[in-house]
Amino acid sequence: MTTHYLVLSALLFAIGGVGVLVRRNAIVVFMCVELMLNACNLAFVTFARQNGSLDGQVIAFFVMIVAAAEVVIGLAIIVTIFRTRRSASVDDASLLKH
Amino acid sequence: MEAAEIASITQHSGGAIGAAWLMIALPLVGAAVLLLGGRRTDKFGHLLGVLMAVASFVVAALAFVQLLGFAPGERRRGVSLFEFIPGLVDKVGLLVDPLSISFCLLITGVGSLIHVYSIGYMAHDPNRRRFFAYLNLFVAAMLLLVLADNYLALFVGWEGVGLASYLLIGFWQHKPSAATAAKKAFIVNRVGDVGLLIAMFTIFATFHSLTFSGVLDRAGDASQGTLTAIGLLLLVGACGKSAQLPLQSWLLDAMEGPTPVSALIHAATMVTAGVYLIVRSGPIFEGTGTAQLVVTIVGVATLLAGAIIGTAKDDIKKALAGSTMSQIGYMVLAAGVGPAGYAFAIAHLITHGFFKADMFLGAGSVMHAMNDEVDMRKYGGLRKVMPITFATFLVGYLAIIGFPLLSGYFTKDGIIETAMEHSAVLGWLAVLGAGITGFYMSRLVFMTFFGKKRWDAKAHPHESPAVMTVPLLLLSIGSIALGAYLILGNRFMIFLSPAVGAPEHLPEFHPFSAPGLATLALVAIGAAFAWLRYGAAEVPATAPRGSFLTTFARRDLYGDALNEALFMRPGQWLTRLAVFFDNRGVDGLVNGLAASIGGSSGRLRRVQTGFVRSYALSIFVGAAVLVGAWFVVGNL
Amino acid sequence: MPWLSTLMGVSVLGALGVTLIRNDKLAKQFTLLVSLIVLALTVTMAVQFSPNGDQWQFQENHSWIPAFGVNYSLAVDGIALVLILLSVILVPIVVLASWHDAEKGKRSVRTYFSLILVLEAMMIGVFAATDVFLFYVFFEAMLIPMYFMIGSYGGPQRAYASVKFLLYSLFGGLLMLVAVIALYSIAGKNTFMLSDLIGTIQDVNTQKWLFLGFFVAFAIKAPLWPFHTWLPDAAAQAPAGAAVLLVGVLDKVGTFGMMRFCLQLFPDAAAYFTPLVIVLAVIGVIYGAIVAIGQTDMMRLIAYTSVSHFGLITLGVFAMTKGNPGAQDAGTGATLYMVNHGFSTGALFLIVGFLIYRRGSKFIPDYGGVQKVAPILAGTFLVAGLSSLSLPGLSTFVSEFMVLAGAYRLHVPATVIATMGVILAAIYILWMYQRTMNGPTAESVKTLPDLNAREKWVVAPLVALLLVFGFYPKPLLDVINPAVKDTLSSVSVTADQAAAAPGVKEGK
Amino acid sequence: MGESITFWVLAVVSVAAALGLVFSRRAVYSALMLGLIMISLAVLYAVQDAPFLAAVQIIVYTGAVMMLFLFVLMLVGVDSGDSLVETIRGQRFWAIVAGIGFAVLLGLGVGNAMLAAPKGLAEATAAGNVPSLAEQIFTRHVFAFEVTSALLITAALGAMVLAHRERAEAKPTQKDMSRARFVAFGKTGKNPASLPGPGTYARHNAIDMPALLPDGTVSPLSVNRVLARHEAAEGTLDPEVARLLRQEAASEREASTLAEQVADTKPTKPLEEPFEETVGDTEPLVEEDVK
Repeated sequence: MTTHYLVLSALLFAIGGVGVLVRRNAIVVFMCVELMLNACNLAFVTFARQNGSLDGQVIAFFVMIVAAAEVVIGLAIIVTIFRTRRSASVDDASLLKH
Repeated sequence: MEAAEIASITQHSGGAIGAAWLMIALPLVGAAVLLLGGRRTDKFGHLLGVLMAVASFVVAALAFVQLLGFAPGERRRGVSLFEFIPGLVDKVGLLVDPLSISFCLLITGVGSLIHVYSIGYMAHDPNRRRFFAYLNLFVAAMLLLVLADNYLALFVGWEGVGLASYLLIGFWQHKPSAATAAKKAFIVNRVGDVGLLIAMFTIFATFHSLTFSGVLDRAGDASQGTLTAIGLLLLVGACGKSAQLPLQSWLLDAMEGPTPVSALIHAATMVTAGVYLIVRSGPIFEGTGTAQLVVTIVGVATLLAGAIIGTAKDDIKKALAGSTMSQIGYMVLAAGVGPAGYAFAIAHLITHGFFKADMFLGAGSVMHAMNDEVDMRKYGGLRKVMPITFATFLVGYLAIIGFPLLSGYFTKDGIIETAMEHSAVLGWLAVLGAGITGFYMSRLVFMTFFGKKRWDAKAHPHESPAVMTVPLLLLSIGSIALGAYLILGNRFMIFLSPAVGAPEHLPEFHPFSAPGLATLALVAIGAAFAWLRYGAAEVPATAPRGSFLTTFARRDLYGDALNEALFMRPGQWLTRLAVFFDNRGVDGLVNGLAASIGGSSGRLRRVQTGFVRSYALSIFVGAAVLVGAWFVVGNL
Repeated sequence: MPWLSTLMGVSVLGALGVTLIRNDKLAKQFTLLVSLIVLALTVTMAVQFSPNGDQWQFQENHSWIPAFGVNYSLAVDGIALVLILLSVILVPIVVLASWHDAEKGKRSVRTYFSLILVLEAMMIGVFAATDVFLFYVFFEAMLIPMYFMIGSYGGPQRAYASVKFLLYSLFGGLLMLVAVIALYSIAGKNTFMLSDLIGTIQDVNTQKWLFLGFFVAFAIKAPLWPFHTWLPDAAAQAPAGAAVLLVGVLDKVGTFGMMRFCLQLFPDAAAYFTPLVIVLAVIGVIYGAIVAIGQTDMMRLIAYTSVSHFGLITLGVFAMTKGNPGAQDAGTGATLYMVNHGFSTGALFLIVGFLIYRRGSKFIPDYGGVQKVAPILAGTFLVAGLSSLSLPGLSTFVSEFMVLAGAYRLHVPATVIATMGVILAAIYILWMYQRTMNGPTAESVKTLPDLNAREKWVVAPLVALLLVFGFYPKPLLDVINPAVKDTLSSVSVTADQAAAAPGVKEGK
Repeated sequence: MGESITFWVLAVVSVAAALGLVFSRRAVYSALMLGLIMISLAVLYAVQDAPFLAAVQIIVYTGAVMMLFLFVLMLVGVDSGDSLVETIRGQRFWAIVAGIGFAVLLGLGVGNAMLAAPKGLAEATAAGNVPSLAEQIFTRHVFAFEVTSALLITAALGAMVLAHRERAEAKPTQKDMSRARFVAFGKTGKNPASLPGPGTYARHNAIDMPALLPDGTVSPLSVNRVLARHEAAEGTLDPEVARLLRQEAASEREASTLAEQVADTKPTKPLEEPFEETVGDTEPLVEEDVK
């Protein structure tokens, strides 16, 4: 049964990844990242059950905390960028080229 | 007389012979003082130069006297100096023997006279001090050349005289022609030097020694082929220094130098170094008939070529230079014959040193009087205004054409006789050469001193000062008497024999042998023909076009044209090609590589779009590939 | 007393000191003082060197990176000693000669002089290192000061030249690094000490690859044809003083390395590659000379003459391989050639530098008849030029003769061709001299001043050294000969073999 | 069996929602889809013996994180849909290829792995899920836990720093704004009063109908520009209104240049600036769309 959870987790992770790559709205990209993190959490929880150890759940817990912190900072950055550029498109910030 | 073998060397450290290094050191110090002292020494520079040359002559004379005090078999005295290159030439030393001391006397004696003459000749030159410095440098190097007891030290002197020759030919360096001539002389000499260098390598590889004693005493141990190779390579060196075919072309150009230089270096001493080398390396040449044959052929060819060039030159110094080539050809011919010829070669070398120096200085005196005009067509009738110069020149002239009982008569005749015994063809060619000599030397004398005045309006010829005429007089005395003294009774041959060996039968002097008479007859015909053309008839002020032969001779037998076509043009072309190849080919390859890397990086850079999503894509693809790889590897 | 470390320490401290001095003139004087102190110390050390004593003297050995068996290990044999002497003699001369060279540079004057002292320390280190890894470190570190000297104080194309120099050298250096690491791991002795590594690599194929790694680095450094094109650019763009150190000392590391590492560590590979290397060397001799003849830029011309001379040095080094009875002469000659070439080319670069400083042009056609207005300049130029064409009586002749005579014993045709370079040398030197110094005085040089006192002091020691060692090379040869002999024993040619006489046929 | 049903239902829902998240045009929809996924996952956690995590998932993710997302969305503007036209060549293709590849590989890998029967957490959580988890967190992972607290504080501080904007000048009071309006009126004749309301004679939602002036002409000022732009895009804008809007835009432009000149000559009046700026900012938008 755990295999199913893992495959679902992989599927969600891949979809999240594709979303990160194809969407240009920074907020949506961010949501996709969250999706990927959630997919990982699902895998952790599944492995915790599989192995009979709480470690997976502990890690998932920490991932949630870190994800929350990340969202806060990420969204703050997006807001700041939007404020100066009037755009939330990740393609507009292409200074890495230089 | 049985001193056929070369005597062994006795080490020596006393008296004038022990102090033989002073001969070299004195002029060297003179040169150093004059060069380093700069303008401070301008006032007394010429006097110091003369003093050093004369002092050197005194040492040489004392050493000569001391040498005569030994028995003939002990007349080879070695003087050891200092350690040089361990392994190659452990110790450098000097070798004072009859051969080297003869040269020393000639170099310092004639050299001193020319030094004295130069005081007058260069009186008005602002750089007279430097001139004397170079002359002293030359004397030192030349003495090192002849006194060295090994090939390496000889080579040091050999190149030293080359350097002095370069400096002196180019003394009037502001003249492009002089600078070019100097460079040419040095470079052509270098071609010869390469021969000498490789000869030395071969000698060292064969005998593990470069000293004369170590090499020549064991010359018989080496194979015929090796000896031939060494001999031919030495000949190449000799050809370069002595202006023998095919390396003769520099000598005529070298006349750009001041006339005392032409007299000392390019007539009396340096150009004869090749003869010295061949005679000194006698045992090597004697071991190989091939090399000797080539030597004689080169000698005869040059003898004729020089004479032919001499017939067509209107420039008095170039005519004399052609004559020098020709006379050295005689010496080389004699040296190629073997022990029978050595004494004649050296004797002719010495007498030639006197009479040719005499004539060059005489020519210098004439030029001095004629505002440095060298074209004989603008001379004529000078015998009346320059009696001493004329008289001394006449002596030199008679000596060179072999007028009976003068120096040249004895020595040149000896060479012709020896050559005749060796090979009739060579002998008769040498006789022919003597005939041509009679013609061109007579032409020179008639055009210069006889006939009508063809002077420039501005010329006011006058006799030269005593400081110039006294050396002329002394040299002409040598030109008159030296030949008879040396040759009669084989005096010189016996003297030299400890150093170079001697033939089994000493030659006898036949005053009326067939070749001797034939020579005299040909010389007389040549002189008479010259009188008809240039003495009795009017000499045109500009040179007539002349036949093909005249042009041929005037253009130095197309030697320069040949050099130009064979070496200079392709050389320039090769140089340009090489530079092009280096810039475009080698460097171009490197730069091209750099550019292509740069270009592909530029293309690769476009992958860096700056879009975060592109980078994210590559990360994601990378992750996928990693998973795939893990999958593949895990399932292996 | 740790002599070698002291020498390097004094140089480095001096370099630091110079950067602290704000006054340019004071900085120059201080640099000169430091370099003279180093010279004095080196001479004191050299006097204590006993030529017939141990091969390695003044040894210092400290563990540096124990994990890899890397040691800070210094020592000199005769070869290294003379090269260190060459370096420390050239440095004060270069300092004195560069008095005004750095003023037009991008960086401050004191930086230039500080770099010279840093470079001096590196040069001492590279010749004294007996640990292969330490040698590599110095080999690469040496590039840095030189890069800045060319890049910040050079001519108009200095950026191109310095980057080219750096890239070439780094490329070679990286190949060598690979070889060094491979050598370390294949030898498996957990040490980089040269003396422990000699003879450890027995497999010929391994030797060949490692040899190539080292050789290419050294061939670029030396520079051997066809790796030479960085040199003319670098030398022509560098300030004259830097060019002297570059060509005079830095490039010697290449030939020195061939002798010390390529031959000793990989004797079989060296024997295998000898024909190839000798062909390259001979091509270099002739090619360098021909291209030099065609140059119109004096600095480039001298650089190309060095390509020719390095061909001869390489010929000498590789004549040291097995079976050559002239190996001792060739090796000693090659070492001596390195020293003499430093002095000779140094003098030539510096004098041409003086000339260029006066007229502001490097191009030969801009000159003519300088001899008339500046006879001392012309005279010293001629002496330096003659030393470059190996005129007997000047020290370069001794070394060239030894190299050729030694190489001739085994490689006859190659040596004969290389000897032809003698003629070409006369052409490039004398033609340059004729075009610049002889002939009618060009209008633009009529007011050229002759050498001043400072410049005379620069040239005098060089000319004196060339002359003294030209007639009396024994002091140097006595130091070099035993070292070459020791080196040869690693290349398995004994002196006895060398003295044997196969040339003479018994009887006839 | 119950678990199977739950799983399959929630799996289908969450995958569909994930696809919706990725492919929906509007960010708000995406956010809602994300919320749906999170709730589904929370249920799945609960099913898999992780009730505590399920609760945290609901509280932290759907409660806090999702709200944050929505807030930001509102802040940035919900009205414009995201353009789905790809601008980077090959990006979408390769992204999908990589995504499918990744999923397939990972899925195959996990599927092929010979997993033993799950051990279950009964043993590990003998004391109950939350106490066991607490014991783990506060014993073995206490250091990490404390570090996370530092992380959270830092994040909070960081967000404040990032979102905070330093004010360059004093905040304009109502009095200042009123004065500025009248100054503008004095210089350019710009109406200082509030804009006229729309909607005279409207038959439907009249916010896009212009008001009539006393002489019966249309007052372009009464039309919201955003609406006018929409209508212009749809082609339903009244040509008369369009003409007037253009005219108005032109006069406004004139006024703004005038105002700039005023500002140049009297730089001591900073309060005029933001006013004119906004006017100048919106103006070209309208003009382009109307054309």
